Amino acid sequence: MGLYTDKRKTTTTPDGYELLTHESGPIKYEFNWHMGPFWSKYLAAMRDEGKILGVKCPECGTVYIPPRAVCGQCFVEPNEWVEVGPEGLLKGFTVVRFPYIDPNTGHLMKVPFTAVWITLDGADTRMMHFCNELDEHKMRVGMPMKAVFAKKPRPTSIHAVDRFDIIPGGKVVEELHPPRMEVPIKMELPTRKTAKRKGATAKKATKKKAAAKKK
Amino acid sequence: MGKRVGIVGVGQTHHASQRLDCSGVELIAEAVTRALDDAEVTLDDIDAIVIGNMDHFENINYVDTWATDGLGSCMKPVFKVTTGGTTGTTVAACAYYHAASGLFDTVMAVGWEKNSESDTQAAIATCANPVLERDPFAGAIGPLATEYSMYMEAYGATEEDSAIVAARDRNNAMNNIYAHNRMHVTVEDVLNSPMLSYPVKFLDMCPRSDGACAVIFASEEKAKKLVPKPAWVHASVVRHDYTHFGDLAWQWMPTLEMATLEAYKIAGITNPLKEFDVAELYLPCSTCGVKWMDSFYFCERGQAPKLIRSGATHMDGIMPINPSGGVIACNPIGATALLRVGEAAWQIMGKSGDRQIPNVKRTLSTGFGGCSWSDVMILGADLP
Amino acid sequence: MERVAVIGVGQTKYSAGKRETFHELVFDVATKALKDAGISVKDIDNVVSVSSDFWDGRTISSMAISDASGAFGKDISTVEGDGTFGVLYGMMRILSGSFGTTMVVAHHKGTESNMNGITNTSFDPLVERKLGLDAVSSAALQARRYMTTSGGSEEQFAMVSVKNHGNAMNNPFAMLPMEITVEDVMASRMLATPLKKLDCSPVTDGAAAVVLAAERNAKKFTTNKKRVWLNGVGHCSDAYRLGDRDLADTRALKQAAKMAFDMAGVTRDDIDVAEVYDAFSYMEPLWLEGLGFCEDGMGPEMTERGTFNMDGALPVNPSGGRLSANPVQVAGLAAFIECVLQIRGEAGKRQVKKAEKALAQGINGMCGQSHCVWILGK
Amino acid sequence: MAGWKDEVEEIIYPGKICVPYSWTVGSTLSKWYVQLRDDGEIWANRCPSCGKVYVPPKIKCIECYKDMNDWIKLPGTGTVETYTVVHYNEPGLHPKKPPFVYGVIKMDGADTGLVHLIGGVDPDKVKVGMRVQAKMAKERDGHITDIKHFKPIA
Repeated sequence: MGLYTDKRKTTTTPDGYELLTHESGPIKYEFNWHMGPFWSKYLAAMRDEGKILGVKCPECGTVYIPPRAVCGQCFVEPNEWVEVGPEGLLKGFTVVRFPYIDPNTGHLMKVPFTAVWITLDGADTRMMHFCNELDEHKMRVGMPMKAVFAKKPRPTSIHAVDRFDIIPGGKVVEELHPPRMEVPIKMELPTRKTAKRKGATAKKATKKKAAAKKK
Repeated sequence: MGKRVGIVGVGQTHHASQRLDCSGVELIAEAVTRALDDAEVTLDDIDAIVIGNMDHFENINYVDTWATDGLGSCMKPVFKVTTGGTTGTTVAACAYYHAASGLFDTVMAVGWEKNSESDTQAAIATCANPVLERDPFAGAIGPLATEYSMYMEAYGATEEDSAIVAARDRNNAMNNIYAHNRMHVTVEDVLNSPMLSYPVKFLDMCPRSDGACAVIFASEEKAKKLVPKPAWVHASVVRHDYTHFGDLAWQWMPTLEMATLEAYKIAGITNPLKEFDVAELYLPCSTCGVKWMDSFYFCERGQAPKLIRSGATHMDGIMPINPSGGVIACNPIGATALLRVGEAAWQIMGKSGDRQIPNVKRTLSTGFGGCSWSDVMILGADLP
Repeated sequence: MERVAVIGVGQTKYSAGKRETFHELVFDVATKALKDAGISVKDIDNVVSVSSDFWDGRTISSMAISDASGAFGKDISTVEGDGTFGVLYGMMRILSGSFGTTMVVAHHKGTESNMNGITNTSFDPLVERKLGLDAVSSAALQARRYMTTSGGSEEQFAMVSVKNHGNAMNNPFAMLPMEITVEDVMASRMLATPLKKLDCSPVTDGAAAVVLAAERNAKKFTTNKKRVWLNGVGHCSDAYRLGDRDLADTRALKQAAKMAFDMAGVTRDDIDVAEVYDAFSYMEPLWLEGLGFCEDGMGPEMTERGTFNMDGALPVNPSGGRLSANPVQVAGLAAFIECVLQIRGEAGKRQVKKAEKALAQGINGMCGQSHCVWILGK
Repeated sequence: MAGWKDEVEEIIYPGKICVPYSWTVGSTLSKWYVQLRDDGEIWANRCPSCGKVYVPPKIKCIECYKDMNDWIKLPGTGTVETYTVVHYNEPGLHPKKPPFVYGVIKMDGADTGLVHLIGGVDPDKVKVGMRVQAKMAKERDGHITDIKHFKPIA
């Protein structure tokens, strides 16, 4: 190994020409996405009625958000509409502090913002949305939250829900870690002694560290 | 029944945050040339080619046709496969099936990405449902941060545990001349690095890189003719279940567990820590290097911190993880998972240079990406 | 080598402006293909999906169809390109011995985006893309080159359009069944010389699915009548830049066809019906030359003679071809499915008599850079 | 719940992907573009093995997969191998208003063609086999458009 020239730091072509980049400027691809019957009904109900609708699988009973034409596990069409939420439990969150380009606009996103994953009461899958709380230490998985609908006229999009708010004084519901199936795999935890590979010497490690420090 | 297949050559570029000297096609050519050299073959020996990357990182449609000059695919069979983060293992699996099917003898898998050409996070944001999930989808880091904070609460894992993994992989990268990020860091350095999204810090997280990797697969008869010590494919398994990001449960990794178990079954693995000599795992973040130890069935649920602290996964341990430095040292996304396969193959072939683990008989490589897409490939020194 | 059969097919009617999402279209065709095969989703052990992040307008768009294609808990992978390449990968997975029954699905919603803008992204951003080339203008360059080398005329190309739109009259899945004349084609709006509107395929929505099975499973699941064997396949790519190729030279297709015919062990004379990738009218005679059904340069004349009409020596594109419906990733798969229906004798009013061997072609890239050729048989 | 699908409002969501790209030109094409930009010259490179001359230059010979180090200056003239007069309007894409002409120009001194615009001539007068020469743009910035178009040799 190491037979090859490392050209990472080169600043010109091999014969000294300037290396160029081509800047595209804003490239815009426009789409007219058909929402199909399931997402159309979902978005319309959110906009017109201030309701969040899920669909229930007739076989396994899973209630899906967003609604969809097929339950993956059962490969059948969910055939029952159910209203879920507007309250639910926080299942995940992230406070985004580093801006990136918003693919909707080509401009940098406004940060910070908090993205949340909510399991709405009555639903089995999570809805992704926003929250005004920017301090992650004030948030905890399992907290109850509530959808706040946007003022009318509401847009035909998930922004018909303006955000989710933490329900003050709500009781945190712990997430259970489901037990694992029995498997024919041995999982013995090694001790410090048995964890070491036979014949592996600490010497090499020290040598490496020394070399690393030199750099 | 299909043919047995071995890896006979691996090539990779020198990876960097930006390879200004190389266009995408030149980057591919660098990896392809090195793989051909490594296998001591010429392009004439290659019967078919598979390529993969993610379209929106470079904005190129039909990459299989565009990359012809670098791939050397003019007047050769070629097509493209792509599955997001797992593209690398997807390409590897596809090349494996090419050769195993008996339709082609020698097949080259190529994964590449030129992440410097766009805002990686913006491109990743477009993988969420554009209407229902794109706006609040803040990239990979949110789910990873959440799953680890839940794991910490449930099992008492700490930020230090993941920092140990970060320090392990980053220091391993010191032995890998190709890696993008090569720096000596301590556990304290990791803990003191800027917080990205609690509990994930800057040095816990993977970078984005420019790079390419090419791996040559050959059918049994051909592989034996070409090289003294092919790395034989023992199992290749993929699982992917979910359609929306909100479908994912983060307490555990169902697809990773399913794929791992199936691969272990095919390869006859019953005690992974003892039976694997090296693992090259797609760990996009050091926290995954803790939590996912459960999912790979290296330990019982919740025991990962103890496993990490035992040293078993360090360079002098019984099953070193990521001698190459792994994903947090180098992440050319479409090539990342293929590098896992290529690095594992080199370990078996004894070509890993400063990062070589002696006498490697069996390795585990994985890919991770998309909406919890999980790929597992097991390689061995002996025929399966 | 173990044989692989197609045991089930499903396709939507091809049309413009479908209201369903591509996820819903895929569920529809996957369900139809399973029903056609008479099996349940549990009998499928792996899935190959075919999609394109550009057309779908999202990264890793195939993740949105895992559930819909029946991949839950199964091994799934994604080919980006034409559906014929997806079938190829599905067949390899079976031949490898790892799988027994593969679902292959493809979808396309062309009407949701700008066709020209997206095909422009197939050109190198460092060179040709900035000139504004797209599928239509580059095809026009190829058409002119082909006219120069073959002596073919615009009227002869128009005859392809007349024939295929006419064939579509008998295909309930086609989007543009039309009884038109050469004059109609010649009088249609000029897009890029020599190509007029009716020389070009329409922007189309649709999806298609096929179920492939290893011989042992095929015989278990289906009757002889439903089974169609994959006799031969070949694929090959030419050079990328249009200027690197002689656009009227079909060497990559010739190579792909050679692989397919060698593998199938049949000759051109054995083929009873062909579905050729006529995204533009001139392509049909050009590819027929490459496939070896006529000598180089003879395609336009043989078309005029009626050789490729429904009552000709070799009926070509009985479905109406891509000119009558061109859902891009699906297009080759639709051609493939038409061949299956023809061999089964299920092609209704467009049935070719005694169709025992059929050939289908799919394409990736601009001006037919990369080809996939299939030979199917009873 | 049969029938609800027919009653539901048909929603079409206008969406976008809008992201800028910065493409690395790389060692081979950077040299080509710098020569084009600074000197107004079109160069090609030649395969050391088969001798084939490529324009735009290649990283590797596409037939032999050999490195290409041998560069040749082309006279900038060539012959129209094929062309098309574009009549449809695609303002976001096209460099000019229709009708305009694309051509593949078989370049003198090279074995390949260059795809470009043909200008300085009535579109209806363009013919296969026509001799043309490159006309450079006045302002050049290292892109393919540094060649304004190919115009007929008088």
